[in-house]
Amino acid sequence: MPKLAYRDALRQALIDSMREDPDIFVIGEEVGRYGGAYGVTKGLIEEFGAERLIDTPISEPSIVGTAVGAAMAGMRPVVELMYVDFIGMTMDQLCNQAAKIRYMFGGQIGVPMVLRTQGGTGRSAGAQHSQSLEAYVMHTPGLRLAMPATVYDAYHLLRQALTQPDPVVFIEHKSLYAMTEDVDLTTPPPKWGKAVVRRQGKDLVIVTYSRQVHHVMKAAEELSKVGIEVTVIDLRTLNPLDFDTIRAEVEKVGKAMVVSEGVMTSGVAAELSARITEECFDFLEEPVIRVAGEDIPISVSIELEKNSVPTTKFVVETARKLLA
Amino acid sequence: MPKLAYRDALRQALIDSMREDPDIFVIGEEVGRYGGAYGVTKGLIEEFGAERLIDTPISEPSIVGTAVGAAMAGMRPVVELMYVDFIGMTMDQLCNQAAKIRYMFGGQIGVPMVLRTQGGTGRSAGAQHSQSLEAYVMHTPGLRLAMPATVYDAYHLLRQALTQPDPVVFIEHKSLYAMTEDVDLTTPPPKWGKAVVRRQGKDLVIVTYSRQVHHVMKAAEELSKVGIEVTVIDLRTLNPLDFDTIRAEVEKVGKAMVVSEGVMTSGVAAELSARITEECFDFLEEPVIRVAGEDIPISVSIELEKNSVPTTKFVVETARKLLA
Amino acid sequence: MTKTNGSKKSNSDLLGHYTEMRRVRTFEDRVGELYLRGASAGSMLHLSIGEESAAVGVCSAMRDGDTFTTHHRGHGIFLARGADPNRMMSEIGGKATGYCRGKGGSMHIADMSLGHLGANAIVGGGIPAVVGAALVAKRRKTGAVSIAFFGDGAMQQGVLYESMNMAALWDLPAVFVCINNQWGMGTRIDQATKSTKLHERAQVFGLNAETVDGHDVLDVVEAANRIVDGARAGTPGFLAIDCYRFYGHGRKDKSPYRSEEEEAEGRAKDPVKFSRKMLEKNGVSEEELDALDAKIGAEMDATIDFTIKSEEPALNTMFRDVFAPGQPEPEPVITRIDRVLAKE
Amino acid sequence: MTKTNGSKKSNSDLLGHYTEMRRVRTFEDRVGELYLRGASAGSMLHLSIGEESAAVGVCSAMRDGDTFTTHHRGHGIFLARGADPNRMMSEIGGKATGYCRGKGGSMHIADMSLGHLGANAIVGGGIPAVVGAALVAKRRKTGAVSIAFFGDGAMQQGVLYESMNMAALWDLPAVFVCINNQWGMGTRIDQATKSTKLHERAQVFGLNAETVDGHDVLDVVEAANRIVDGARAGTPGFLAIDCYRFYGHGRKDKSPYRSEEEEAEGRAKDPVKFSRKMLEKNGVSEEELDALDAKIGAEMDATIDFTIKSEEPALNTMFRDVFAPGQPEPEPVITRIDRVLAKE
Ligand SMILES: Cc1ncc(C[n+]2csc(CCOP(=O)(O)OP(=O)(O)O)c2C)c(N)n1
Ligand SMILES: Cc1ncc(C[n+]2csc(CCOP(=O)(O)OP(=O)(O)O)c2C)c(N)n1
Ligand SMILES: [Mg+2]
Ligand SMILES: [Mg+2]
Repeated sequence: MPKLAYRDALRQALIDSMREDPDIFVIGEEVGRYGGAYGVTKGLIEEFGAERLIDTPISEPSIVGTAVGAAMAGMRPVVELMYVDFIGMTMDQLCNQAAKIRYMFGGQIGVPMVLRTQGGTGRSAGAQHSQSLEAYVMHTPGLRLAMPATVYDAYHLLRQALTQPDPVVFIEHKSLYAMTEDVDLTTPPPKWGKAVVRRQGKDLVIVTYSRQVHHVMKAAEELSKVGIEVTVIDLRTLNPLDFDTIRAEVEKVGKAMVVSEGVMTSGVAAELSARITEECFDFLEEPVIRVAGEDIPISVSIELEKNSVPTTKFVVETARKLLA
Repeated sequence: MPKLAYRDALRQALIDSMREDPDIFVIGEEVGRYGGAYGVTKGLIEEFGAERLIDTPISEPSIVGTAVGAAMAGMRPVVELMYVDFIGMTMDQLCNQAAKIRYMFGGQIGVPMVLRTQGGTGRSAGAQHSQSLEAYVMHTPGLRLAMPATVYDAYHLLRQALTQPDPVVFIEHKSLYAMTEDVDLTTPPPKWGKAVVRRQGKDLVIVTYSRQVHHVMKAAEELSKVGIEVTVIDLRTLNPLDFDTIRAEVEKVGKAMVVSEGVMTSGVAAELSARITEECFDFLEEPVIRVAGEDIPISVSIELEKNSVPTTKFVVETARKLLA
Repeated sequence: MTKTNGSKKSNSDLLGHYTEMRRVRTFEDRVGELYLRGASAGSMLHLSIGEESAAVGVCSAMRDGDTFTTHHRGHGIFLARGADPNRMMSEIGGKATGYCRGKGGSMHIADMSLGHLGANAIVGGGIPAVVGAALVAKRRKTGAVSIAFFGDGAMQQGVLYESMNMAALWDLPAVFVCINNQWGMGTRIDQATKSTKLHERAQVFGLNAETVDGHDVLDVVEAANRIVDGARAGTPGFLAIDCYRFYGHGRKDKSPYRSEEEEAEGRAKDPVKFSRKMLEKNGVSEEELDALDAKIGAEMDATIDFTIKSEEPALNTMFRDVFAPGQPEPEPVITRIDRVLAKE
Repeated sequence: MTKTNGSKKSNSDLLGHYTEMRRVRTFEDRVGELYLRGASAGSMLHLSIGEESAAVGVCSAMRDGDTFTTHHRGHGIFLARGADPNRMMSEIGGKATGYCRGKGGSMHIADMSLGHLGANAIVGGGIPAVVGAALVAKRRKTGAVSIAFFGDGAMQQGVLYESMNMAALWDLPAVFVCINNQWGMGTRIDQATKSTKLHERAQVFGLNAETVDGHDVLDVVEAANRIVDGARAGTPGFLAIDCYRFYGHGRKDKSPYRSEEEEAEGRAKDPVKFSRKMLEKNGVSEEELDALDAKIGAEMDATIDFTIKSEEPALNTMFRDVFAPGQPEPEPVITRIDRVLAKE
């Protein structure tokens, strides 16, 4: 099996989808000649030309709005928003327009666009380039939300996102781009919207997504050494949310933790915790434990940055306390 | 005691604070000559002049950014954002700038501004003028968040917001402006950040805020008629969040419901539910029940609009089911 | 609407434009009536009375396949582009028979079959979509243009400059039409900007840009055809049309912030009256015109009956159209709660 | 920096400007070194080499009490305005001794005592703040101006036009300075806009606007003083300064997207070299200048040692400064979890 990087899997997904569907084009800052700030679109302009890799001025609101219009006019734009931190300037176009158009217009038309972006910590990039803002998206009706953790999923989720009839926000993690995996992309993927159980255990279910899957998997290995066996669920998409998988696993085990890099208060972890409690209350032996980003901005200082979000160590220690 | 409208209490708070603090000024669309889209600033320009009631062009990002700069330069701006639905275009200035400046700059300076806006349903104003977007704000570290439900609180919370050292988002409810109360504004208010127990009961605790306080209070009256006694907590501010009051009441009663007009998924109700479960798990006889806005945009159709968010009837029925 | 030759000389063209303008005027009158009868859903109704020549003039330059977006004051444009007034009125009434099945209302009306990509309740919100639609038109070589209609207030929204810049950079068949009715709510254009020669702000970004007085629809027709043709040929355009907002911002607003003299002066530039006078001068009889007006009156009266008789949307349509057909609908709160409680 | 008279004739002024420019150049060289030694915290370091005349020229027009914001490429501006290079470098290193105690880094450096309202990692993000600061200066009659520095890339951000419009509308002492280094990441200015006469876009909104070539710092000084003085007198200004980004966008970027010829041509317009040559021509000896350069080299070398020796911020500072002193700090996740688990 070939070793493939997350970044390259994303690129491959774009290539394969663009070959299949001539209506797909990529639009954003530095996506063409430069090849993307994180190199995902590198080289694509050579195959697909500047018409399908559209370099834009630095005009985020209008870039997203342009994609909305192009999608309504029948094409399938892929916006690259360089950092999810810039979503603030695009939220009118994303949340008031893209997300609501099908509904407001009584179902006349949809907005099949994908907004690819990346978030998270790990590059000491400071408070405005390190955020995990998926909760804004998850809270907005009309938007789909995918957050791949693995190379395989980076490929397949993006492929699937590019067939969705509705707007998809697709958030990559900046710390995963260089990660490689031995991966066979030809294995058929789970259906869009399905979570994957990455590991089975009898003592604790941990529900997570994106980069935290790796922290949690490492934590699970360490925990296994001390006799604690953890089920790890990688959600893959937050909308659709595959609650059936969560329910099934939590009911088996009776103890659950959710791990998210986003800020804790009113974040994704809150939603997951609330829902697990609602749906599995009678099975829960302990309250669902939320492990999430601190309620603070991210510092440029490497140490402060690292400790602002869940670490493997933190997950291990919390699990041990919970099961003590 | 004089009868006062919510709208007029807000105006009075502005007047009283502006008289005391010459650094306060109001800036926004139609705040001066027009008197505010919902009439809150009506007449203020006569007393305070156009220098302190600054009518702006329709340039939301720059209006909020101007307030950030003015606050850093030592004044205390009150932005009126006509609808909270427009927050999408200002979220870079609000969440990347105002919220993070004190932190990013190592505590050198703060941004003591108040962003007054209004949200919610009730005027058949459609998908882009009826939202309840407080969850975006609550999820953003560095922002305070106040949402008054009563005339008294409209006055006092705004007065208090205007003394805060940090940015406050102050969300009024469009359906409350005309509501009147017999109110003695001279009674000393609870401290900023304190919730208020509006009603005590032994059967169920309902935690809510903003207009839903009224739905819930009416529901509590109806429930009382069938022998169900409800404690109603009005949070008043979502940041700070007065969890001590919630904990104390929930521990007494053992059953809790949260009611929010915002969309359910990943919303404020999720945070409240998760926290109550975490902190009161051993006291809870039932899972915390979330009553919140549907995961859909708001329609202009009056019937659809009304049923897109919690109604008194819905609260009553849910409470009865819960206690059945 | 078919494309005119833009000549001032043709009386039949003028009669066509007059008819369209009169239809807009009468429709808007009826909207006000619907509102007063308590049968309009939206609390926010923005009438385009006084702006008819902008709607009709620009639409005269449009062709099948062209697309457009409008602002919150877009009834006239949509009607001039060929909308069904019944479905418009019932949408404004929030009824199931409306263009958007009662979900959108006055500020979110749309019709894909006519290329109407949507009205917008966000000032400036619909502007960048035309860049996207124009991009697609160019790519697919359809010959279509895409036109954004907005008010003078939107001239102060940053997204406009981003969009004009992109349209110019990429030589797109996009047109930006500013209906300058002098007011944005209670703010006169010169209270919103020092730069009241609006077309200069587009010129500087590389667009073909003009300002035209909306008093005479034929002037608007000419200018619009020039600008739209230019866009079709690959140079995006901008057209500011000077007119006057005859009434309040919304249906209820009595405009206390402006003087009666100003209003009288503004309303004196009535494009509907002006074209009627022109027609009379050119020999069309008063009787003929009265008959036409009456016919339009009857047509528009019927929209109110249609609306009042129309059904409310069924409650279960609430969860429909959040996502595409075939996708599961969002689960209602009640279902979720019932499932939770059923477990007990 | 004190205000110059803007005359090209004064050799001592030029020596002053040269010194400042050399300090910027050398500081930026050392930033690169810090990075290569793995001691810079931020992965994102944007050097202003080639843009020294913009920083020094505009700062020459500033006075005590003036405020400013910068973009992500703002080291030079801050230094020219009087920053302590040690505290700058250690901030870039994410150390506790830095201007922002290691929280901000290169892109979020600020110093209220020098009127630096902050660098910004959001392109255009710092622009509207100067409208607010200028509003306050005008209200309080302080005589101060507020200046936004940004790159050519930000000319395509809508917020700039909103801010310029507001500054013009209210006659504010605000200045918008575009450091046009020809590139925004891998996009040349003419690939981002058709409208490359940048000052025209400000003029049309009613600002005093000019473009100046940054090759000769004395030209920048003159133009900046004109524009800044105009703003002090109540007419907001805009100044575009043409220069060249000598190296990559970030420290690692090798700019494969531009030609060596272009780079050679751009770098030939080196403002530091040019002013040195002018000084030599005017009779300042090479030895004197070499000695000055060496002194600056030593000063800047010391910043690296200072940074490397500086402490990391203590972990418990993490929760500090989210809110004002005296307000409770956000509760750490671990405390919350421990409380939950303690209940069991
Ligand atoms: C982003 C945004 N800001 C403010 C408003 C509130 N608002 C609605 S219409 C309007 C005035 C618009 O003026 P103009 O663009 O001239 O259009 P007109 O109403 O005159 O047709 C305002 C401020 C809004 N709907 N959206
Ligand atoms: C809103 C936003 N969009 C995109 C970026 C990514 N980015 C950082 S710098 C830059 C180029 C800026 O170019 P310019 O304004 O000319 O400044 P320069 O780097 O040349 O100094 C881009 C695209 C950003 N930081 N913020
Ligand atoms: Mg107007
Ligand atoms: Mg540049």
